[in-house]
Amino acid sequence: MEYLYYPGCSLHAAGKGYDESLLAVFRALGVPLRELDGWNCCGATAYMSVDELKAFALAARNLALAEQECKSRDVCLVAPCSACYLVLTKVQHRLNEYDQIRRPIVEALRNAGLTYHGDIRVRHPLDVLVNDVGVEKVCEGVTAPLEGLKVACYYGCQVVRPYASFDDQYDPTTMDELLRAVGAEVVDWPLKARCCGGTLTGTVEEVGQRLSYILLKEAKERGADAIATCCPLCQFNLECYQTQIARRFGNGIGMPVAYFTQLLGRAMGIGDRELGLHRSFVPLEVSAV
Amino acid sequence: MPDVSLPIAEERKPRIIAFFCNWCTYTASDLAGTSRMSYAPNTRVIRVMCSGRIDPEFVLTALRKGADGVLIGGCHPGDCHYQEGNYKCLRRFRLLKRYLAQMGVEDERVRLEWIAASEADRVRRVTDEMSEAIARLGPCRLEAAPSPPDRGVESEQRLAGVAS
Amino acid sequence: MERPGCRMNTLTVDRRIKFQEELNPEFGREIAVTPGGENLARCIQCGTCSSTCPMSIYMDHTPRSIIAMTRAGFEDEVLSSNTIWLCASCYACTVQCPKEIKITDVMYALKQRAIAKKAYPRRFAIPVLAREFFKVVQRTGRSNEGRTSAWMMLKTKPLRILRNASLGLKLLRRGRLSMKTERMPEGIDQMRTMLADVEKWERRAS
Amino acid sequence: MASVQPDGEPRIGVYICHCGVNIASKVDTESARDFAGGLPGVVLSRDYKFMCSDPGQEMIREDIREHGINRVVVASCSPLMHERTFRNACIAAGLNPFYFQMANIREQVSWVTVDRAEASAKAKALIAAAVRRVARARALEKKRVPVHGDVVVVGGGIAGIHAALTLAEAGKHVYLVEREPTIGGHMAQFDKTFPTLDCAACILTPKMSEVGAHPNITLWTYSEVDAVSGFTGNFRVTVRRKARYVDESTCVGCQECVEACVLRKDKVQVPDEFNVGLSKRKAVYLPFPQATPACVVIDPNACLQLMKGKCAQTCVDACERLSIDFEQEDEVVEVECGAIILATGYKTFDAHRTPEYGYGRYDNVYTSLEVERLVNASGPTGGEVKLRDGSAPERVGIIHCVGSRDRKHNAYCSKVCCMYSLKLAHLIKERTGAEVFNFYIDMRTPGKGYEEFYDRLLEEGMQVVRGRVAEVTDWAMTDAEKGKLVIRAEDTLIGTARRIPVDMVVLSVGLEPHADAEDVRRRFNISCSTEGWFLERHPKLAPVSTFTDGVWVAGCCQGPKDIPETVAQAGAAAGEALALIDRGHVEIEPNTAWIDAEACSGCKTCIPLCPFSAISRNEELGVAEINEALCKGCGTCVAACPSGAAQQNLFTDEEIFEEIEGALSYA
Repeated sequence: MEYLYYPGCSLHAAGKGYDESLLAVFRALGVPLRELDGWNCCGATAYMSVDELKAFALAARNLALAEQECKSRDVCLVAPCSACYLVLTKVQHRLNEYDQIRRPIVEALRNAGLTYHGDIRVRHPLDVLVNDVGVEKVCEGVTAPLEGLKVACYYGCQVVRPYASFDDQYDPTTMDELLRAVGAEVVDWPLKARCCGGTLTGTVEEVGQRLSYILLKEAKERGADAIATCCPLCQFNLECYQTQIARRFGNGIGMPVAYFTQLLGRAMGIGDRELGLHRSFVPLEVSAV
Repeated sequence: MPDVSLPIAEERKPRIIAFFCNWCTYTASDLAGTSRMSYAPNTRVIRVMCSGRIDPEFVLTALRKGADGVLIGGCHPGDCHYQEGNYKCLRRFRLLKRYLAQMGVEDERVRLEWIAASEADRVRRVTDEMSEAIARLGPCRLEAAPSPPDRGVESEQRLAGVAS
Repeated sequence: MERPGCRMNTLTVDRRIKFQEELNPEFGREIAVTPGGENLARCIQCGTCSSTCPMSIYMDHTPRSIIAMTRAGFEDEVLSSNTIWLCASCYACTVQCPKEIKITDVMYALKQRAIAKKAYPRRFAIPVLAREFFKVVQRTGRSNEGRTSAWMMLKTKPLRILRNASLGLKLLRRGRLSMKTERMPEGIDQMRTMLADVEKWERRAS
Repeated sequence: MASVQPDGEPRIGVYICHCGVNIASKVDTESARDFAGGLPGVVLSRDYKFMCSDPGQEMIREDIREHGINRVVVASCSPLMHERTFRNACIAAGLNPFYFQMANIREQVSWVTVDRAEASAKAKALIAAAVRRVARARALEKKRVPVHGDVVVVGGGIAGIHAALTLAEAGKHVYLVEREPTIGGHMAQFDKTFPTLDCAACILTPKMSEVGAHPNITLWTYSEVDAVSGFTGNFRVTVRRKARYVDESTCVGCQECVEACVLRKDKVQVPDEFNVGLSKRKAVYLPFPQATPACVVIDPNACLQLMKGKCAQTCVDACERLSIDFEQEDEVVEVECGAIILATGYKTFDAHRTPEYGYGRYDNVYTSLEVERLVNASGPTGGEVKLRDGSAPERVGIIHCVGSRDRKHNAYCSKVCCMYSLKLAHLIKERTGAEVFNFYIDMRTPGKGYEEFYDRLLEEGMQVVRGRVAEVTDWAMTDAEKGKLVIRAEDTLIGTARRIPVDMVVLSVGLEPHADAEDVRRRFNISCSTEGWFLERHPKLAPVSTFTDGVWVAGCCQGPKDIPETVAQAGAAAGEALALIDRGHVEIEPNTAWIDAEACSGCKTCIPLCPFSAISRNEELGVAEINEALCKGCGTCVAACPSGAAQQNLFTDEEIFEEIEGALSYA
């Protein structure tokens, strides 16, 4: 199995830390990720409400590019960003289910010299790590287990809903498995897959940021030292808005919000810079680890 | 008996002869009726007790006499009212398909489906699919094929013999 | 966020009645035929969507009533409601709906219609953000969070820029934000051809 | 072979039924009539509102007498519906019933075709087919086979119990086969029954002991049906009596052995099935005090002796009647019977499948069946509604439609949940004085006294929220919610989301077919609906019959229903079985196969094909012969015969060839 890497726009901007840690961890595990050449924006959520068909065209192009690669070999497309993951999988379903979408998209692809047959599988790193690489393999690489670190695993919405089949839609566990395996203590909480506010944190701040606040507060109350995420937007909302959230809802939180790959990296003894941890606002206390 | 066929319109609708077993598929097609599902009007259902009764000759005759497709419906494997008639049917069906292929009859024209008594919707779906496929293929031309001995006449003479 | 009617120091009286001729009887069907809308008619108004929705408490109509109103043809009310814009598309409703109505997709269909009909609230951030995002991607093939959000703020609440300035700086310092857009190394033309193609198709369709 | 000379040249009468508007609205009956009139051999064709009505049938009878009609075609509904009716009409007029042919232009045409012209054309084709087929029909005689007088009832819940008793009272011998160690089924686990609130045990246990004592009932508990062969009137049923390791004939259920069993009150003991795991039981146990038979059973998966082969065997010493027998083995018995009644019941929906409701994650989330045991005086808490920590709940939330009306699980409504939820609401309030909330989608209370019961509950101050619950969590947003389970739902009548903290959550789980319903239906050769419920022959007119003659269904194995309905169905099934047995014989379709000796080349192709080994080779004649008594009329041999020597009555080759050509003779 070969893994094509679709970073998506966020992982080259605010989500750089995710990009860096993901690549580092996969390298350490001896599972190379090769970036998909000439990829474009997945056509993410905001785009959809303006013009769905165009959004699908964008996503379909990425899929078609990936399929060129998987003609001969067994390849799948790894999309770490939840929004990308959702849109790419959604388009696959749409293209199967709806003629009025398939026809124009396939035509557009053809005119652009591309084809799509639906052979390419879109996967999330959590899926790959748990189901392909395997928890045992991950454990082997552990040199500095996260003893004593209490983590609240936060999956957010779009990676588990509505299309993901690798984990439960209401009570996902893959991230828990991984972090427990590398020595962390996983906090049990019911908000694992509750929305962080998405783009609303920036557009309808009062409302969006309250959702992030709820998550931060509950994680703290349950004694978490840090929140682990698997989505650049969730990470941004939960970490970067913390000062604004504190101002708005009047109590400081100071909760480190790391990508699960950064925590895995720590456990595997990879350096903070390599993991992009120097980019975080709230430092992941070494003392905690 | 004289042929009663009426003048047939130039481009007539595709016609499908369906042989349904009494216990599963015929019941399912009745259920499709009681549940008021609407589907393509092309099929003419002929009821037999078991799909095992279906002589490949029935299928050939149907095609030769102007059917554009034949659908065979029986109980799911393991569900046969007579234990294994549907398996026998399947065996013959495979052979028949080979013969038909040699005679240039397109694959979609003759179809075997396991449809349980409760699967009314399956009856609808299969009928619609088939009618559509066959409409695409156009009329079936099997007249060319070697015609078998007219068993109708033979067995009639035999009957007379036995009856008397 | 206080709702009208919660403040009772003045007695407000408004007449609420709907006349059949004010409705668009086709509305429900039109939404139902859009991809994802197919099960709309199945709704039994159980309210699972509203109770599972983290945003419903801010909506002027809960998702459940939006479905009911859509089915009944209350087009104006639906398209001008904040509900469709407050949907963060977390798909919680979609996966929990006992009748398998793809509510999130219905919300998309309604958003698109609202934008097409210019029915969304003026100076309302979300559609503006969507438009900016759209432009950037159209131009460069990849989105640029910094640019987009800056634009969005300018167009809606310029003051926000100031409030978020410090955040912006922090991000810059950590190399998590850049004002110059990352461009696709290759294939941008191919992408544009596709978009143009789809555009043609859409015009033919409408 | 039961064949008679054809009564001269075919004089065919064709009758086209309007079935009110059912057919006439889609099929142009007049033109169909005229079309039929022009077909060869047809001497008259008529159309009429309702052919199945008396005047309709009389029309046929009269035409046979007055106009010498000797072949009859009725184009109306499905032969499975009215073939019998019209055959009888023929008989009444002195015509052999097998000169009758039916064209199904309702189920197969008018009900499934949109376009009137299309429907009319299809109807004509089917009529033409029937006319040409009937011309080749031959007179036949029905075979009569005597019916065995005994009945096998499968399932010892209230349905099976009632059916068995009804039959036994009528003097029939009944074998009642129950999988569990006792009869009683789910009803025995319930506390009260809605809407009258009479105690389930009080009305059930007398019937149970009646079954145990009845001279006409052979009760086989802890037993399962392995195989069924034969046909209506004469079935052979193989029953496996699982080893109980206790001699049923001597055990009196004194339970000294249970006392003696070495398994101590710790994790060694196993969850008690009867109390849905809310209490533990030992390896040897009596399911519940009124268990019938009053005979203990040893659980081979818990008994040290049976598992490890070493144990003090204190139970053996304790038993004065020496009933315990570790050497006991499964016993396989075979019985013959004329009729079979299936009353295998249901299982409740597994609440783990709705993780959003926290069953299995939060201690105080219970299923409705668990609560039935909690409120029951003979239950694990002696009828006190206590939480796992022993405290009494002050606020309880009952969540309706768990696993029902949900296309992700079961699309259907489980029918009984609304009422039993109201019942539990009443009982919990009565026992604890707690405030009880019911979260419902629609409150469904159709039934005698049901709506009145709902009124009563509302008057008692039960809280109702019309809204399906999204989630149950231990996530507190306010101080009042701390340490509670929080139910989140939209109060759809008010249009606001609500969070309601409670101490106890009751999940009103729906009803589901048993996991092995599929195997069971195979064993009895009947069908299942797509949900997995046993399929009745006709939803309205044959609700307890199946597509296999001689096999009837009763109770929840056919679909969710409450106790009154279940008992009614059980009575109905028993009645149908009685009708069969007291008739004393079954008439069998004469659709058997036969060999035309002159044409048979003796190639033996047919012999191995027959699933009933009805075919043998007559060595001196060198031809095959079919034993008509064994032949079930599937026709497989006929289809296989290379020389066409094998023929099947009612389905001769030429009949079918004619039907094919007829069906194709009209565009």
